[in-house]
Amino acid sequence: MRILAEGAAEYLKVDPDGFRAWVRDHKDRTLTSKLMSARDAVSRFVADGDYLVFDCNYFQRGPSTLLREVIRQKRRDIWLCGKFSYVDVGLLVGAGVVSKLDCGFFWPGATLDNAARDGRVEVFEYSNVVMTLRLQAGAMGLPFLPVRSFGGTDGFERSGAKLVEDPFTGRPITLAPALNPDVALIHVQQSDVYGNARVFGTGIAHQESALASKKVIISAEEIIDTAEIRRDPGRTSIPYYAVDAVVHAPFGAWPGNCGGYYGSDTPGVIEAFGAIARDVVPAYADKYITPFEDDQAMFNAIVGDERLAKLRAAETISEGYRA
Amino acid sequence: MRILAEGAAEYLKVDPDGFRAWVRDHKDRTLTSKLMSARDAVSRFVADGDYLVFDCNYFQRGPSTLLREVIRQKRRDIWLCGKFSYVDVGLLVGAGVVSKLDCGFFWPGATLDNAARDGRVEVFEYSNVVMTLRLQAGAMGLPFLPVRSFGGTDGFERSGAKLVEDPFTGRPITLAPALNPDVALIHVQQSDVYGNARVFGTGIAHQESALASKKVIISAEEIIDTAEIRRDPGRTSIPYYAVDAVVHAPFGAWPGNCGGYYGSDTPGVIEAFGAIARDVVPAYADKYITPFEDDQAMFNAIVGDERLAKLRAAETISEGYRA
Amino acid sequence: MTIDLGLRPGTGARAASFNEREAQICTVARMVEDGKTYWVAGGGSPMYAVLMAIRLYAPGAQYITEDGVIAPEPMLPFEPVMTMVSSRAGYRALAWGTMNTAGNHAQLGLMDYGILNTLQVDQYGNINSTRTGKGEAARRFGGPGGADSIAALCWRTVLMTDQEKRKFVERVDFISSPGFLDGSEGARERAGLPSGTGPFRVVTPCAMYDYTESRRLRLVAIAPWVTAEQVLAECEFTPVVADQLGTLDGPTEDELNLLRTELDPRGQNTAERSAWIIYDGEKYERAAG
Amino acid sequence: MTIDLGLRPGTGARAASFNEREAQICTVARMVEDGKTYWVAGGGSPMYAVLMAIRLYAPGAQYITEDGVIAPEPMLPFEPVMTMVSSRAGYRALAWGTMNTAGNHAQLGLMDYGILNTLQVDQYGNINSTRTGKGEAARRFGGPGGADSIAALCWRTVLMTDQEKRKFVERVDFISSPGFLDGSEGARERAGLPSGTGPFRVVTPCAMYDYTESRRLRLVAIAPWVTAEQVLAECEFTPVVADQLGTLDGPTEDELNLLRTELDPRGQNTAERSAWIIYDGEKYERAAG
Repeated sequence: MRILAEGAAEYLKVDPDGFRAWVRDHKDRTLTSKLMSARDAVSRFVADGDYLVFDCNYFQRGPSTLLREVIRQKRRDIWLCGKFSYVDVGLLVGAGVVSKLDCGFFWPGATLDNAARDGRVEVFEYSNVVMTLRLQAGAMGLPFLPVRSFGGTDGFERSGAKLVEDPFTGRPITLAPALNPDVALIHVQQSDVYGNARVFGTGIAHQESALASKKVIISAEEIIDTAEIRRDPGRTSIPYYAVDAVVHAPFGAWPGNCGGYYGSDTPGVIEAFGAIARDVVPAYADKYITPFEDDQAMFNAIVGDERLAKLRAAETISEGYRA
Repeated sequence: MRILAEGAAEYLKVDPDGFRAWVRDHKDRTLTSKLMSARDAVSRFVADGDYLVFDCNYFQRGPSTLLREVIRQKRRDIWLCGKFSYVDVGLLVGAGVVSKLDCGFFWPGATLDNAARDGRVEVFEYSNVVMTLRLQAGAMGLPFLPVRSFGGTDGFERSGAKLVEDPFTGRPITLAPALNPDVALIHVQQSDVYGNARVFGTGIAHQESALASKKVIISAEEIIDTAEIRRDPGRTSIPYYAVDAVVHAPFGAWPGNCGGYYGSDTPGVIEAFGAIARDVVPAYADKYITPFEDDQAMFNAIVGDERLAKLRAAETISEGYRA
Repeated sequence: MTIDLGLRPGTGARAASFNEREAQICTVARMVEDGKTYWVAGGGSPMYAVLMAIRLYAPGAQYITEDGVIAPEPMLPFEPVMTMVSSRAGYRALAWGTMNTAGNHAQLGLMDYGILNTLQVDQYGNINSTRTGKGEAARRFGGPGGADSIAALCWRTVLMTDQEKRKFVERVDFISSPGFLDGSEGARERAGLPSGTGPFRVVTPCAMYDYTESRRLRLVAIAPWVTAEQVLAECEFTPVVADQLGTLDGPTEDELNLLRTELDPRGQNTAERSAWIIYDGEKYERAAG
Repeated sequence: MTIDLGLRPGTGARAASFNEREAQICTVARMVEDGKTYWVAGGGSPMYAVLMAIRLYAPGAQYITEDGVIAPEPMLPFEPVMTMVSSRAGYRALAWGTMNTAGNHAQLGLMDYGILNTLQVDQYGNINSTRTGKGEAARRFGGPGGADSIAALCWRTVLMTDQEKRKFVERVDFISSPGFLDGSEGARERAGLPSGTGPFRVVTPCAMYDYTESRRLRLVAIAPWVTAEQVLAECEFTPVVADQLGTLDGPTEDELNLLRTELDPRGQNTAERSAWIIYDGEKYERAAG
């Protein structure tokens, strides 16, 4: 099984046994309430220098409230997983949070142009699926997974992947290194206080991200009874023992949409685009994030109940969402 | 990435590109009804010499009706996937269907003792999880998957697995060869006529088996409208384009139970155990299989509506089952 | 000898005025094969092309998106930019999965076609969506997203891009998603990609390309409002040109009506900068401005 | 020095009569740690031991089974043999998955303990459930099932087996599931298994074993109705014997009441052949027959 080629870039160290030891020592197997504020959750579980993954994105059932809290608490030197992202990468980069970035996809703009040109952010190149596959490897407790894409690209050269001779077929096959982030931010429709969480609709890699990460923060539109979880165990997307914090965050995906709960807030969406298109993220943060104690204060001051009610009303689809 | 050790046994050829070509040429992407009788499905899609996987087992939401049909149609020289199985391996072996067996687990008994001793069946050794992992590799279109178990066992020596030096950590890691069976038999609670199928409750590897196999036969307690499938797409366990035949098979898991639909038939269960414990499978087949055109005729003649109604009544749990 | 472009004729009367982006979408819609599976890039022209095809030409075509939506009946129009992980986009799907669902199904060979937008394409069909230029002129783009998997794993890949010199280059600045790589025989297989896959067509607002047997981009058809010279002037390199160029029909009223009133009534995708074309019943002409 | 067996005392009065299988289940139940996760073999003594512990001693212990049931509140009793993929066994779980769910969670290190029945065990804790004997005497068994994964991936593995010479052997005829393999330091790691895992205890109806630092089976406690000599006579080889042997208490009335009326009222598992023990208030005695 010869190594035929390998990427030359830095990648988060692959250490399945080390991750297992973390899981043994830190993941709580008891049914203990993990309900806390976004502030407490980010304060306790997101540290400077962490590798951070968030699932979905700032516009699409993503953990927008938690991302704003990360900016509010001025985390620094974060290595960010930028798969299936949108403006969120730009917001975090523009706010000075990020020093390294694994790229699957992000919405480009002046913020990213300038940060990349100035060397403020080092970018490693993957694709969306290769990143979710890396998370799957991490969620399976494995050091790597094979993949039939990615080989031959210039991204491969700037990644941690390797091309080897498959010992079963003798043909070349790419291996993607497992990813076990320090922390995962995941927004869901429903969770109990222990972190048994339900995602409705499609998703990106919420289950993989939760199981693969050392510390997991769930934000949820609704906190539901564990009895309800037990009434329909087939709906549980993430089991409690992977979860470290549960944050009750209504409109936690704003200005994005949250399937079955509310539509997206088009002016809010456009404003976020504008911030990274024009590299004015600090101004965006000064409007929406830094002056406020939390998102509820921001909603009260800037968005208002009437606009939020309209977003709820705009979501006319319920089939397949909620239980 | 050195090969440190490898199993010496035969295993189904690993050929992801060949499987892709089969998928391209044979899996129907159109929404065309695949509803047919068990007889037609087995006649068209199970051939002598096939590698056959069934999911769950003769007692636990397994494709018991389809397994009986395989015996009825006297298939021969089958290479059987014996993971999480029960008496089914013994029934198929005792009926002369099987010549090779990949073992994860089966219920032992005189039928297996005698067949193994006489060399009528060649057994290769795996474990339940290694077999479902092999199916997952097949369902992902990959040649192999790594696994942290199985190394060091004597089964490893009698398998197709390899121990290699992990190029990411430098430590030994086992690779399990992908499995792409010729045919999969899967029993589900609900399916539409195209094969969009719903499994409720836990399962073994129904999704993996369906995606990994060249030919897929679904038997279902209920045929439901596609409109109902579309009302709750999160409930779809198997997508139609993996499926070749859909069989409406009420009590298709008899004498086993089917979560949310009926309890197990204890006398029927004990009789099946007895057949392989005493190596009298032909007598079992003569009572329950060969004299009848199909299972409906068998139910009418032997089990009777009253007993079936009692089995339905015995299933008092509905939470989490049906939509 | 004319090359069979696999284009069905449009239904309905030819439209009298449209822009080139609309024309491009209609061209791709006419290529969609009934009863086949499509992995479409999430949003924009590729999705509109497939939706148009399903409504007008290929009712049995099915599509997935990279968030694991399988064969939806979307509620149109989408909210702005909400084309994935959204309730309207995933409405009445046959199944909901995740990104690894989409990746696995394509990796298994279940996806016949991929349709992609791209920033830059080269003579071997390689795709750049990562970065262009150097130093002060350097521009950073968003990376491959789902395109790498689409281009690697679907049986045939259709690219949509603009007919501009900076987009048709001899060698892309960065291979984000694989075409035929260095163009040599078996280059994709040597890189670990599944055999039998690869670039199939490139469609711009005014031209269509396929690939020669030696895997090089070949101009095979042009719109009636441009000349071959005009198209070739908008390529950095000179692609192979088919002996006989086909003609791409302009959009029909039915197509545009669907696109403008149901698929993209807000003009999110189709109102962007692109030339307007006027059809006077006999000939097409590019409007001034 | 007495070895701490990690056994809590049983609650309630000591039972006056019980069989050895019942005693074995109660012993394992008293070992279960509150707030820890258990992957239990599907059905039989391991599951009854964990269920008893949750009810009497360790309400916060959670278990999974190999079909991906996570932390259920099962509806008892089970139908005969229906201990997995059944609605009663999976009732009111926190999540339902599949076999790969169970395998992955254990592979991630989420499962503190595995509890297994086994046919045969050797001095290094290796497990045989595949085959015994040769030629005409050969017997074929069912294979490892989930035991290989449990023994490889859970942090600590507890084995339940009978105290019989043919079951305690120097070297198992076939390593179906891994103990300490050849007993050498790092043997499991060299075989690709996760570090820090391995055999923890063996519990028979009348004895308990742990492992020495050199990974060999060591007799550490016996039931009061047997002598160490009787136990060692039922080992094919001579295991290490602790300097001071602990005593295993017999079952209590509370334990037996739960086991006989709620967990296994049909005696599916506990009525099988095993010696009956009488307790007269002072001493335990094995009943004749």
